[in-house]
Amino acid sequence: MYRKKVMTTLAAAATLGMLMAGCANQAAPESSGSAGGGSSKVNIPALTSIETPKDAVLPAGDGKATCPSTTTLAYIGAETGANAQLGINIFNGIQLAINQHNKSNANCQVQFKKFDTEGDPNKATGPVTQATKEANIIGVVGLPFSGESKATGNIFEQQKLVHITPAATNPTLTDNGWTTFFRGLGNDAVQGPAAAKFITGKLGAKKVYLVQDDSDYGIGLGKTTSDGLGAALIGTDKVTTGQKDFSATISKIMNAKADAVFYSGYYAEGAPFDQQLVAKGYTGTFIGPDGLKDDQFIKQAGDASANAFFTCPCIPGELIPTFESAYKALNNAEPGTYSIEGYDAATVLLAGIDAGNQDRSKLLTWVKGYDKDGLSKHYKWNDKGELQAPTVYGYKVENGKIVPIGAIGE
Amino acid sequence: MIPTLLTLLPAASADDSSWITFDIPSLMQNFWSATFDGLTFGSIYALVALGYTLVYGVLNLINFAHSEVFIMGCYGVFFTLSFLGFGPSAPNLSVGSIIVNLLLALVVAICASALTAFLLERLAYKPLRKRNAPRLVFLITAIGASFTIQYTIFLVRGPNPEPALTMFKSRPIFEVFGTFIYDQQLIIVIAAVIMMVITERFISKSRTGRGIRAVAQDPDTATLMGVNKEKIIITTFVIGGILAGAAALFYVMKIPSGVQYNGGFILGIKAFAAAVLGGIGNVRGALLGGLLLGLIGNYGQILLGNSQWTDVVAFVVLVLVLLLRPEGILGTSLGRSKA
Amino acid sequence: MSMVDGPTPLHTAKGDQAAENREAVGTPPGSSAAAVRRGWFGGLGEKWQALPRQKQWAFLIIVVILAYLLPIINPPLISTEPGNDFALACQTMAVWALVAVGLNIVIGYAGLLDLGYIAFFAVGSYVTAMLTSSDSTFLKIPYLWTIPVAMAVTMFFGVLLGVPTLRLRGDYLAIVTLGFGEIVRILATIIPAMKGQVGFQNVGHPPGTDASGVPIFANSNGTPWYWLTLTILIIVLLLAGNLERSRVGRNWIAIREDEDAAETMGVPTFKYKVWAFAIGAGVGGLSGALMSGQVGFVNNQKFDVVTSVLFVAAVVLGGAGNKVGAILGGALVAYIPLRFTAIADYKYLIFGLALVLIMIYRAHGLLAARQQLLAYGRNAYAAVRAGADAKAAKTKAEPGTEAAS
Amino acid sequence: MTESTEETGRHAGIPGVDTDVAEAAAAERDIAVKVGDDLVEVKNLTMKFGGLLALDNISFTIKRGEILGLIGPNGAGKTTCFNAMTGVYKPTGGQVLLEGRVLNGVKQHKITRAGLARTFQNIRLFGEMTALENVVVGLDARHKTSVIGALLRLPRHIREEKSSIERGMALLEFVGIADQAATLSRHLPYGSQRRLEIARALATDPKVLCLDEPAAGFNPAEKEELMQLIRTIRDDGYTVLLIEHDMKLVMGVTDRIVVLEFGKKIADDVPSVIREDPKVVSAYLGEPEDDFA
Repeated sequence: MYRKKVMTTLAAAATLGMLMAGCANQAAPESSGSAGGGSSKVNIPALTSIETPKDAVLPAGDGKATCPSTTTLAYIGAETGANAQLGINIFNGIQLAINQHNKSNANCQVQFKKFDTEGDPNKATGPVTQATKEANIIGVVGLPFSGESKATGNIFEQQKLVHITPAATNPTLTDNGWTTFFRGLGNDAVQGPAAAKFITGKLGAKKVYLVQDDSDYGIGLGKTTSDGLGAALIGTDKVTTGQKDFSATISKIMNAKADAVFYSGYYAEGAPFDQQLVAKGYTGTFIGPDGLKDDQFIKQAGDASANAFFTCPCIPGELIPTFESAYKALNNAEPGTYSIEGYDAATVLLAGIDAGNQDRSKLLTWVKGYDKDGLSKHYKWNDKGELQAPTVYGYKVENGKIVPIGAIGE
Repeated sequence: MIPTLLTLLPAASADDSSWITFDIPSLMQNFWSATFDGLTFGSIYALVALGYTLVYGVLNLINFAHSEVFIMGCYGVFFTLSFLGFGPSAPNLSVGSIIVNLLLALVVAICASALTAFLLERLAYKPLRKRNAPRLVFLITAIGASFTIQYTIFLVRGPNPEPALTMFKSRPIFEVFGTFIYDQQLIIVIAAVIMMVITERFISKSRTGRGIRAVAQDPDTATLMGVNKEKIIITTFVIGGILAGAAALFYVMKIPSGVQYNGGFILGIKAFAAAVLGGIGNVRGALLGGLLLGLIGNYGQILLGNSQWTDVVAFVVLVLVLLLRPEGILGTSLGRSKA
Repeated sequence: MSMVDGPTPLHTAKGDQAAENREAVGTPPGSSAAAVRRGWFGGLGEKWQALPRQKQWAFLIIVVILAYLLPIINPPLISTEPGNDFALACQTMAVWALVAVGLNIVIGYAGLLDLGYIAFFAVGSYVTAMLTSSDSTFLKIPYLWTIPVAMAVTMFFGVLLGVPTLRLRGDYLAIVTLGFGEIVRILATIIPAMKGQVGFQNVGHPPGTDASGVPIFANSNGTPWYWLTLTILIIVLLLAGNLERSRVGRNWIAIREDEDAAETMGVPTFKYKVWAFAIGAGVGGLSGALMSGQVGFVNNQKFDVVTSVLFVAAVVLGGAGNKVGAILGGALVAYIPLRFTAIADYKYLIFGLALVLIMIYRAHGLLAARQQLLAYGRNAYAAVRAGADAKAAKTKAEPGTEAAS
Repeated sequence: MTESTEETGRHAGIPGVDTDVAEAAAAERDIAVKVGDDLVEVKNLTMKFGGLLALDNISFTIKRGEILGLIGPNGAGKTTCFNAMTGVYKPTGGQVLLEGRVLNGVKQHKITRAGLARTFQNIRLFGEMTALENVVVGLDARHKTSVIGALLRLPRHIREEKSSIERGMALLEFVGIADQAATLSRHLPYGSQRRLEIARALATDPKVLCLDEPAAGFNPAEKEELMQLIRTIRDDGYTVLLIEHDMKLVMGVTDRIVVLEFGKKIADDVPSVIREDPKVVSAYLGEPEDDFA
């Protein structure tokens, strides 16, 4: 046994040594030449702070609100399972809003309940039905994913319970005629064209390769982005959730000499994809949507992430110092993707409660007529439940951090 | 009802008729890079497949938990490298110190994998063997063990992959057929092949290897002839673990962010498919099957236009091969083959 | 099987192992030696068998009535509320029980390890969705009609998968079914008509609306769905019982116990394996159709291998080979994460560990009961036992004469 | 049926065998066929495993109504011959015919239904089934209930189920283990397991019953009982092929013996001639007559 191990180790050592010595001797061709377009590192300066709307509505309100102690808001969405992180980002944001509200409004202690769907449409009907049955729950933040939202939207509708999704971006969600569904961010139809404009405009890319995953989000966004890219789009590929090896896709991209790659999906695949792309000598830019904009992307893509840009119909909450520090104090973590959406959505509902809308139908009417600034954006919905004129922001990676570079796509 | 449905099918799919397309120019253009990449990943499959094949040869058991033996090796690599201070950027080290560091990671990975394999055998399979449980019981236990390990890791390390650690910056070293070959690819393929050759020699020449073959061929006779069956079984598991540990190092080298609780599961299934493809129980078959599976997947996805096809193609080829050659390409039997 | 092995001798390895297994004390799943059968529910099965027929029926009727009333009683400690609506939880449990009963035919009876059972569940779901959803371009038929169609289509897929693979050695089946489970999910992504993760909304449901115009079978209204599923579950159980106590069941168990010997005894093993696969698939499709009808939305999420392994866990937990055990196992695997939402993250660990521990310490699951394989065996066995007693008495009385009688 | 009444007398006194029961068990067959025409013909049967020639051009016949012994030293190819005949192996060359019908390439279960039933040297019962159920599996070979028929409990299913209980019990009684009908076969004592194997094979209503070392592990008294049983089976009109190690048993019960050595047939004659055949004697030289007995 022992002898074998030694032999194995020796063999591996010999091989490694041989090869490493070999390549060290060579004047390593740094630019492998196969990536066309040149290293078009567009230098867009990072924003260090953004203008927070002066009269943004904050959860604390005026501190004079009164409401029954049974008043409850709920979060319904993933708390466990593979999609848990997204859910945690969101309900931590909600929790922060509710804590701030309750702290300053001694006479209105709003309760907070969480229901776990694991992000699974098959599981979602149970918790949603349960939540709609509880009369004290008058407003809901959720559900984060498009699939589960599709499966349960009609239940909210039947029970006339208002819910604001902080993350579901499938455009068709608002085509169901549901009067209780409100989307707290721009949908894929907003982000896609903006991303396309950003890539071909500010980033100056001429040959864009689009890779999408198999998620509802990735497919929807891939479609609207490729429509926006027009002639600049030189090729597409599709990958699956859970895929780890992207070498075939990468060789197609390298042979196509793309100078920008747009990845329409989540960081779990996007990060190793970018990492492998750069390891194969790709020198162009890598652009992803809000599904990629997470610290996990940088952790998993390593150094390769330096070439990455992100688009997001969300405001950089981490740049709003009050929000960032409060969030950190509460959750011992930086705000993540959709944290501020959760916070703002909860704020809309809390403001309604403070204004005396303390049953389901009144709160629904309140949200319908809402027209105020939130911390991240202006909230006013059209009759389908879409935000009017949401802003898409651009981000980039600088020194291992995601930093905003301002609004894009206008 | 059914005829009505069938007549409707073309109409239904008319608007999206082109879900299968054959992009031959793309395959021609990317053929060599797909080949080199396929061989690289195929070598990793092959190393893992060897673990399946050896255990199957000796125990007639599909050790579903071998994927977890592998992933524990990956964690071994990860923890060693992060302990040694590797980070997201390639370290600026001399070639010599990189080699030392990698060897250290290799040793830890091999230990982690071999220990996992050892414990798995002792805790899960041995009790079953003692009471001569039927095959189905072994299989279900193996699946249960695989889940147990995966979700223990999940609870300890969370759902996200570990941060990527770069061992060295991969560089192209020469060009063949207009395609660059990277040092990383060469290291993985050559090292994997060397390890497999050593394994083959070990099994065909050494005393322990003869014991393994004897047990594979006929456990009872082997026992009568003085072979310590229990010792052979545990040795087989440990050898499988060692190879999986080595595979883990190469895997993390290639996919730094692949260290995740369920990162081994699908890879394990594919490695097992590779073993079956080549002929389970056959050491050379594992190598052949692994390389073939790597190539087929890559060619398939390029030909069919997107990488979602990879697993479909690999699976269909596996079924076709099994239909034509139920024993796999090189035939089964660890005991009878030369290796 | 030997047919494809050509002139290669099957002997030693397989034959001897089978021989070993037979003589060994080891117990296959779903089967249990009487000697080691006593466990947590010690002797329950035997006591049950000893009851007179009328009492059995009376007891069963009470159990069935209680089962129907379950969502209405909503027992405090058992209820999954406040985390999950209890009526819907009951529906989920019933669907899982149905899945387990179907998979039990494949694993428990015929001894075929199907790790891709989720694929049949998925096919059933998709058939229903594509024939009823407004998002689908297929023709539309009423929901209730999709149930037989879903079963027929999944049975067709079962045969399609079974015919090439069931000729292979038993172990390969596990890997091929595992692959098949993944393929169905991936094809749902690739084939545009199946809409991938975008999925199908407004999947149909049985007709009828209440006074306020809300459908009786709304996706939030668990009770009618549960009653529908429970009724179907009972019918499936009765039919599965018919199969068990027939030539079909005996042939399946014979295949599970010793496939070569079964073939030699004139059992067309391949044909019966395909039947087991097809019938199992049909029940899988049925449960998929029921699940998708209730949820009202179908996409490719969650038709994954991991869920498939939970299905296997459900069967094994309850006691493979035992219908009642399968129901218990299926219901438990669905119930535990719904009831104890705090441990949802632990469920895979719990069930994985349960698989290992059950296989090591209690291979026959929670409820151990042997299959009844003869439709009219009851009286015969009673006669045998009576006869044996009488004989013993007789032998005692006049030793030596017995042989000549 | 008329002949069977004449036979009845011969059964009397056989331990554990009830003649009426034997008739019930074999209700639908001609009982007591005279030894006569060739029932099974084995023509030039050859079997190669890789480079090993296990059977070399073996030819013999089994005549209707006889008990044919197939003997030979260890490794002579007896069981291989058996397996090649019953479809477990595909012969490399040669033919096996049952009543003129070629069995080569016919699936095992069809060979069984054609009338060639066997037992196993190493008992292979369905351990988790009761003795009765084991026998009923054999009876099922003649049943015609379809899956649909069983599912819906159609009349044929009910008829067959009822008759199989009766016939199954009768068969168990025939081999003398009826009192253990409700016992799981894995819990049966060794001797009963051997008998159950025979009952299960008989249940398939074979024309030829092939017994592979049925006396292995038996003591002399048990062997004697077994010989009686085999005779009774033959007297009921079954043709028997008996593979056996124990020369005494073979000599005592068979009508004719085929001797194999190293895959070749070296003798084929009545027991008294075989006993004296120098080739057979030399083949068995050094091997005790009663090995494993």
